[in-house]
Amino acid sequence: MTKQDILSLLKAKVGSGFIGSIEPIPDQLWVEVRPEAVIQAVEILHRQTSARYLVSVGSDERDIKKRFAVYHLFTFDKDHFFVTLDVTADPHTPKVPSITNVIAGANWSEREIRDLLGIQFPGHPDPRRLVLADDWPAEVYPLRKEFDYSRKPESHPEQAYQFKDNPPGTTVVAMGPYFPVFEEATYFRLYVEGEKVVDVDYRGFYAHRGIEKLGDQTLTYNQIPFMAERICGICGFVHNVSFCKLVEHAADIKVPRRADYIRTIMLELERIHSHALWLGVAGHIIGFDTVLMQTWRMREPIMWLCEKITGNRKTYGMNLIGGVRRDIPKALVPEIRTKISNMEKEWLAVLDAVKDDTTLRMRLEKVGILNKEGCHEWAAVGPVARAADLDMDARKDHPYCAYDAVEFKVITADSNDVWGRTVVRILETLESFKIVNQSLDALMELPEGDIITEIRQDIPAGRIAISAVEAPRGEDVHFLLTGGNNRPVRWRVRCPTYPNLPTIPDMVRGEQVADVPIIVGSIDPCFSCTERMEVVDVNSGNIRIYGQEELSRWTAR
Amino acid sequence: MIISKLKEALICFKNLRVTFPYPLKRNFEALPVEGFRGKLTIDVNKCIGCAGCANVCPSRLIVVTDRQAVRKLDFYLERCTYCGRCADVCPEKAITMTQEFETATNDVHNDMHISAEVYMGTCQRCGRCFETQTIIDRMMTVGFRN
Amino acid sequence: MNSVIKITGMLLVLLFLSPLLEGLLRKFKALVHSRIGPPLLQPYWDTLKLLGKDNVRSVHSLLGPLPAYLSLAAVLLAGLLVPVGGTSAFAGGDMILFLYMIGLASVCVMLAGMDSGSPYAFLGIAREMMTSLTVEPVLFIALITAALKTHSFRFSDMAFYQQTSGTSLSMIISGIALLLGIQAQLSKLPFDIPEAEGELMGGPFIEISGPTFSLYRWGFIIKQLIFSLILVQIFFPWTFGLSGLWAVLAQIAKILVVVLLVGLVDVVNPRLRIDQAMIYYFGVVLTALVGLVFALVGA
Amino acid sequence: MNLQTVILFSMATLFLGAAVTLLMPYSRRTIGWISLFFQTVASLGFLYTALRVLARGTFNLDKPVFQVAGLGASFLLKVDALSAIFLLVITVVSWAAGLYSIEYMKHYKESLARYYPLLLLFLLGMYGVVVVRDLFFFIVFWEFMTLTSYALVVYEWGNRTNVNAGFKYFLMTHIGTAGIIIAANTLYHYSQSFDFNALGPVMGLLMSDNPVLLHTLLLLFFLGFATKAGIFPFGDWLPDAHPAAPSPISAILSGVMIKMGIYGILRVFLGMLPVSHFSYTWGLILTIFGTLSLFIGTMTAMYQHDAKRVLAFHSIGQNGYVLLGIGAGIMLLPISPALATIAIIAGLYHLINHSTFKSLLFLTAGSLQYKTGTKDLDLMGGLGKYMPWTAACGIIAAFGISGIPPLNGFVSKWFIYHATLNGGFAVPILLLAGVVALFTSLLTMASVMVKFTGLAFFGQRTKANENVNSDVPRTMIAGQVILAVLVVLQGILVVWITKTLYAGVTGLLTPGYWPKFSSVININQGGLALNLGEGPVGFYKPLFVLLALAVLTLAVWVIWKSGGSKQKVSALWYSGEVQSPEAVRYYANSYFKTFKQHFNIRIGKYSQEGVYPNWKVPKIHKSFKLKHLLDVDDWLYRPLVYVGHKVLEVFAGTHSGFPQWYLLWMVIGAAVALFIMFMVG
Repeated sequence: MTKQDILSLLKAKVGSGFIGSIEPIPDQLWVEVRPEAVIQAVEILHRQTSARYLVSVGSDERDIKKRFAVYHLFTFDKDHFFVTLDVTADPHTPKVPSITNVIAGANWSEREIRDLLGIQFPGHPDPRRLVLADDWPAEVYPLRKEFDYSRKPESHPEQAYQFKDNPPGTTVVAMGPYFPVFEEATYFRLYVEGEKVVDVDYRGFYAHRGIEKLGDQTLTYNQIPFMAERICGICGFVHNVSFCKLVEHAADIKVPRRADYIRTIMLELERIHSHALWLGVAGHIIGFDTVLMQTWRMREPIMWLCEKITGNRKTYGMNLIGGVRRDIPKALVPEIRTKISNMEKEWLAVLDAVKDDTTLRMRLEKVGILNKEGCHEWAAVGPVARAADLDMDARKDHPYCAYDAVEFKVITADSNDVWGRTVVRILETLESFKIVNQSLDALMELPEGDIITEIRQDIPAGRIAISAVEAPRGEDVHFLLTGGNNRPVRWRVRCPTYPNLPTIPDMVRGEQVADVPIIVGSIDPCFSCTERMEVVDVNSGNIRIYGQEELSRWTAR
Repeated sequence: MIISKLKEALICFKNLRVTFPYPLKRNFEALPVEGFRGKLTIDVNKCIGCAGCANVCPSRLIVVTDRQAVRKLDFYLERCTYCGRCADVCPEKAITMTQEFETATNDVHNDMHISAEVYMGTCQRCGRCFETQTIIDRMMTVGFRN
Repeated sequence: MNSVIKITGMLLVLLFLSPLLEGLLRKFKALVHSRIGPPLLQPYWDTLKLLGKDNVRSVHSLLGPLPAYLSLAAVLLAGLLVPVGGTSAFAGGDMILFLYMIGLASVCVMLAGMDSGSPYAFLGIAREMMTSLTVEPVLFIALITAALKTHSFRFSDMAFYQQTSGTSLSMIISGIALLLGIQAQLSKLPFDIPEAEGELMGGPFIEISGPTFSLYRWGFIIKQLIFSLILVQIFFPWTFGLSGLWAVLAQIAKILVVVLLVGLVDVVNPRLRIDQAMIYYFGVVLTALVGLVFALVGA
Repeated sequence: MNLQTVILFSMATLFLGAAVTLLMPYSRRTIGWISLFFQTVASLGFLYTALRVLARGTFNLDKPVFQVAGLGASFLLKVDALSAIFLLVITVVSWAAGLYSIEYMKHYKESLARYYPLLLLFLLGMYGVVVVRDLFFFIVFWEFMTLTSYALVVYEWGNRTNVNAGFKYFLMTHIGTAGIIIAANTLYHYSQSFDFNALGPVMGLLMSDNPVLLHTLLLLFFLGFATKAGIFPFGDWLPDAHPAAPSPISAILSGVMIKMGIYGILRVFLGMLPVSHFSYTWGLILTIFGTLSLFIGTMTAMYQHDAKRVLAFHSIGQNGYVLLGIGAGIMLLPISPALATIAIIAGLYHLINHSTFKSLLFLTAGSLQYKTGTKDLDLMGGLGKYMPWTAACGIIAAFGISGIPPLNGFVSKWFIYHATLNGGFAVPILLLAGVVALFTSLLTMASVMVKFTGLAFFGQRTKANENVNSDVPRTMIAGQVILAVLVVLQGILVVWITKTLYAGVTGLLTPGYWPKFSSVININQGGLALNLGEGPVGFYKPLFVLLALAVLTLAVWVIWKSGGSKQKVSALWYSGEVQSPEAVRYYANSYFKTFKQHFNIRIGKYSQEGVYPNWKVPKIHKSFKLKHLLDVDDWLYRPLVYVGHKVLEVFAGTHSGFPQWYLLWMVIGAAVALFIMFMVG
């Protein structure tokens, strides 16, 4: 399906609701529709074409265009382009019809836009608060431009979150906000009958950091990569690359080929250690600590390798707009190769051992089922979707860095369960070894030193870009609307956990309590990625430090 | 099943132990590699007070205050992300990233705080500091640096 | 007088030697994890440390640490019934009393869980009870098999049986079933479902801390010794023709083997779900029953 | 004093008490005490009788008190050690229940004059059953007991479920009783006497002459008594009737009345039936039904969430234990008298234990109902803090029923295991029964210990129980404490009880058949050692165990204390959020759900939860005419209930102040029974 087909289809079906379209950069189609027609347009895209919903972005454009805007982002994976539905909302009483009834996956996006920008979505099936804290005052919208990033509104405890009522005869088993196997704060409220989970309610967004707001209001283009890297501790480089690609796209900056390869190597090293980490954590969740210890032992040389290449184990700080900061010297390549091949050997041994492990399979098989249709409905990504036999991988579908030049397979499984996700991850790691080796080959041929294109002039305002980068957990989508002052007007991060997390209730319902942690674990949730929004007072420097006495007093209480 | 368990056991036993009783005994192979970005230091003698570092720092931890002819650079390192951008952009290479990584402390405010004072010329009109013009001037003011 | 010395000695062994076994087990687990692991004496330090900590209990608690006292006392009493060197220190080692003492210990755990009023604890005790329901039969069927062969319900007699009348198929089958059952009796890994720190954060023990918790932990550690002793003394009592001190060493070596086997299974398995564990244990119960049937036909 | 006088005087006292209380329907405050006074006098009389018999030997009246010439029945009294044991059981449990009733019954709206007279007559019926030697009067008292207890079960006649439950009880036990009457008359046909002593030889005669008839008669007896004893599957009335009755009555029903079925079985199968292969066969049948009953009853209790229904199913289960012990004993009689002694002692021991701990549990459930106004365990929680005495008694009873040493349940179960497992060397099926019994003991623990006490006493107080701030009135506590003390004492005074039970058992057969007490059970240091000829097979020394547990607990306490830790109290941890007690409540249905799933029956389309049959007629399409025929509920049960209810309304509803009508009705009932007997005879 070409962009032209889409346009004609939309024009024909939507009719007068269709306003116009542009193609800002080659892989994008930008369609503006009237608010009344948005449900129809989304229905056509979602049901009649191969489009996959990505995310909805709200944007406060009252300064520029006297409007609030809502963008519904779609991707055509096999045709390698993005489609954006641009809907205008009134600047005074912003209101856009909800598309959640058409695409379940839009649930969170719309609630988030409502919370942060105050755009209402009439017809939303679950209009509870999503992002804002429990005591955040009503009608204070932190992502609007007039809201200063360091403002701290007073507490309004009456806004407390309303959970669902217990279904009769069920007990609440609270998994969270602080729960041992979830490394971050998240709250799954399980309604349990015996051991069976009858229903589940979710409350998240406990750890808001206001990263997007900072990106919009205080940081500059070349500072944001370092901030983006800190969205997530594990797939930081992905966010980093994603943002850099975004700006490079928008400003049409050509990145040196060597930098592309270096980025590819780092991305794949990150995938390797992330999957190793995940396997360990998954083992730990089901009480198999040996897996944790052993995979993390295997992971360690990779971490050292990363430190050797970039200067840090994690949060490499490698990327700048236009290229990378450090080169991989040719002398280092053999060492990388040995480390990688050692790890590959051990990884094959792990695969060999794990694949027939009955007890492990008993815990992982037929648990947390999410099939193809469910994935499409919730717009699930990454190993979750690939385990449901959906062939999607941003590396193939929207090639970036050097992925157009390396060969690899997209691993899929058709078991729809946690075991499938495990297998996909393990096999994917093997593909990553291949990619690293190919990239190293290419690196040996390219001249050393040519790793960055300096930005000579300002990034022009009003440019639009979408970038999709395949993180270990799935596809990471960044959206950018450039602005003046050397910073974006709107920078939206949709990490892979964001669409995957809302699928948990579907996966968990009817399973046993014991399965819940591993099901949640199976999407490799990254709550910090998801909860990048919200404002905290980062700039006051007023950090409270607990002395040892104070700490022991707290802990002994 | 038994076979796969044995394989797992084999993976486990092959490596015996790899951990160290860390603070008591150090693994000397596992010290930071060359190029590691640890806690930063500033060589006050090289610093020309251009404040480029403060400009690029993503976490805004470098606070520049001017008091007449003295420019004070405060590095509140408890917020440092070890990106090393300051060291990159420093024209005089006054900032370097050391290999020091054991920075846990009970007194973050004092232990993770570097303060550098640079004597600079003062603009008579706006009262702000600026770098003294010539190398001679810099040599003359060396005594004021601490 | 003799029996007083014996009882005191046994108590001392149970209380102060069993943590050593736990220490060894933890070292072994660490080896599998490629870790250094805690020092051998860590269980002692842990106990001492916990005894000195503040005792925090839930506001809903009625019984306080009472179940903990009773639990450890029951385990100790059960330990006194266990044959060492062929004889029991206390009361002739009546098997049924032993079963009920082990039962009492787990009842106390459940009482403590209910006492706390935490939903995690209630889920945990329901699991604990379900585990007991499927695992205790293994224990008592195995012991009944032994009783059937021995024609006595005294551990002292059972311990001598195989040494005097040679081994038999039924005893070996029961011994294996018991070995499989020990895993859950000791809350070791594929079957530490009631505590399941990943799901229930300790189940019945969630609201129990400090010295009270140390008593339960100690109880588990002592149980480890008790069950390996039962297994080694009654079902695999041979000393390979050794005698005197060497025989004692052989017994100790066998206990170590049992504990390490349990530890090995513990480290190479994930925690099972309660339904899977129960199906597994139905299988083990059947195995034990097969042993019983063999014993009935005289094998 | 002549024992005959004592017995008759006590019976008369009860009768008089019934009459007195009947005449004071409006004095709600004093009626209970007056009733208790009469009950106490009668109880003292029977207590004296029982203790004297136990001390001096059987009291046997050769000359009948009076005779019914036309029927060949003579009112013969005989109190042997077995009767004395039952007398003790009735006396103690009913007295505790009577004391408990005084306050408890006040919370009913119905007239108390419909309660106390019936209670006293009910006791009269039970006392009568155990002291007569004549099968005719045995049946008369039996019927008296049944009718009065029926009236007590439907005490809350305004509640339709109770009336239905009562009717089911009425119908089922009368079918059972009819069997007994037929059997009795058939035996009379041969012996021309209803005297117990005369019936034994007749059975011996029939054994060779007409074994089929004897088997039939024994079957009828068995059905009659098993129905009363609540043995699965004949005791289906029990789970409905027990919860329907007021709690003290439930306690007496479960603690005493269903034991009368066991008494009958003992009298017939042990006292009359000569030791032979018949003993073996019927012992086996009793064992099988006992085992079935104990497993299925206890298993089904796990599915209940009504406090008294849980306990009612446990009555089925625990009576199964009793029957298992007795059945195993009867079965082993021809094989090994020593083992048989142990087995029967085991059964009887469990019988007296069950009468205390189960009555206590029912009283506890009654206290909960009294305070919370509901029997539903799902609506209770955290009451232990506010009702400490009740909770303590409830937990002691739960420990007792779970067989936790050194309480009484352990001793009897210990006996049962030793009897069945040792018996298993000879008869393998006993081994299976023993294994099932051991397993069921765990099930008991699961549903009483964990579920009943866990839901009611532990955890957090729910909103439904917010008004419960204090324990029940003192007399109710006293009633519970008496039984709780007995639960403990029965676990400790094992030697005395075992000896008494031995005496009770040995009275039933020709002297000299039983092995000497000292050759079966060695007594040393206040404990027991079983001896089957090859040296002791098992020890139980309750004092030692108690002492050891106490010393060890003390030692552990010293260890616990040695750290010198501070005591602190903290709120519950819900992973960081605050939860309401209702939200986090773990419901009865949730307990052991995974385990219970394995016992769900599924045959083709038919499926049901649990092992207890529902007795439901499958739904048939309306046009199908057979449907009406098959739906017994529709054409027999409901109309009868309706009629019964109407009758009740006529008798009780319009004359609620004058329940003398009831008495009349009962007399009519008795007359009808007599008439039937006469006709058949």
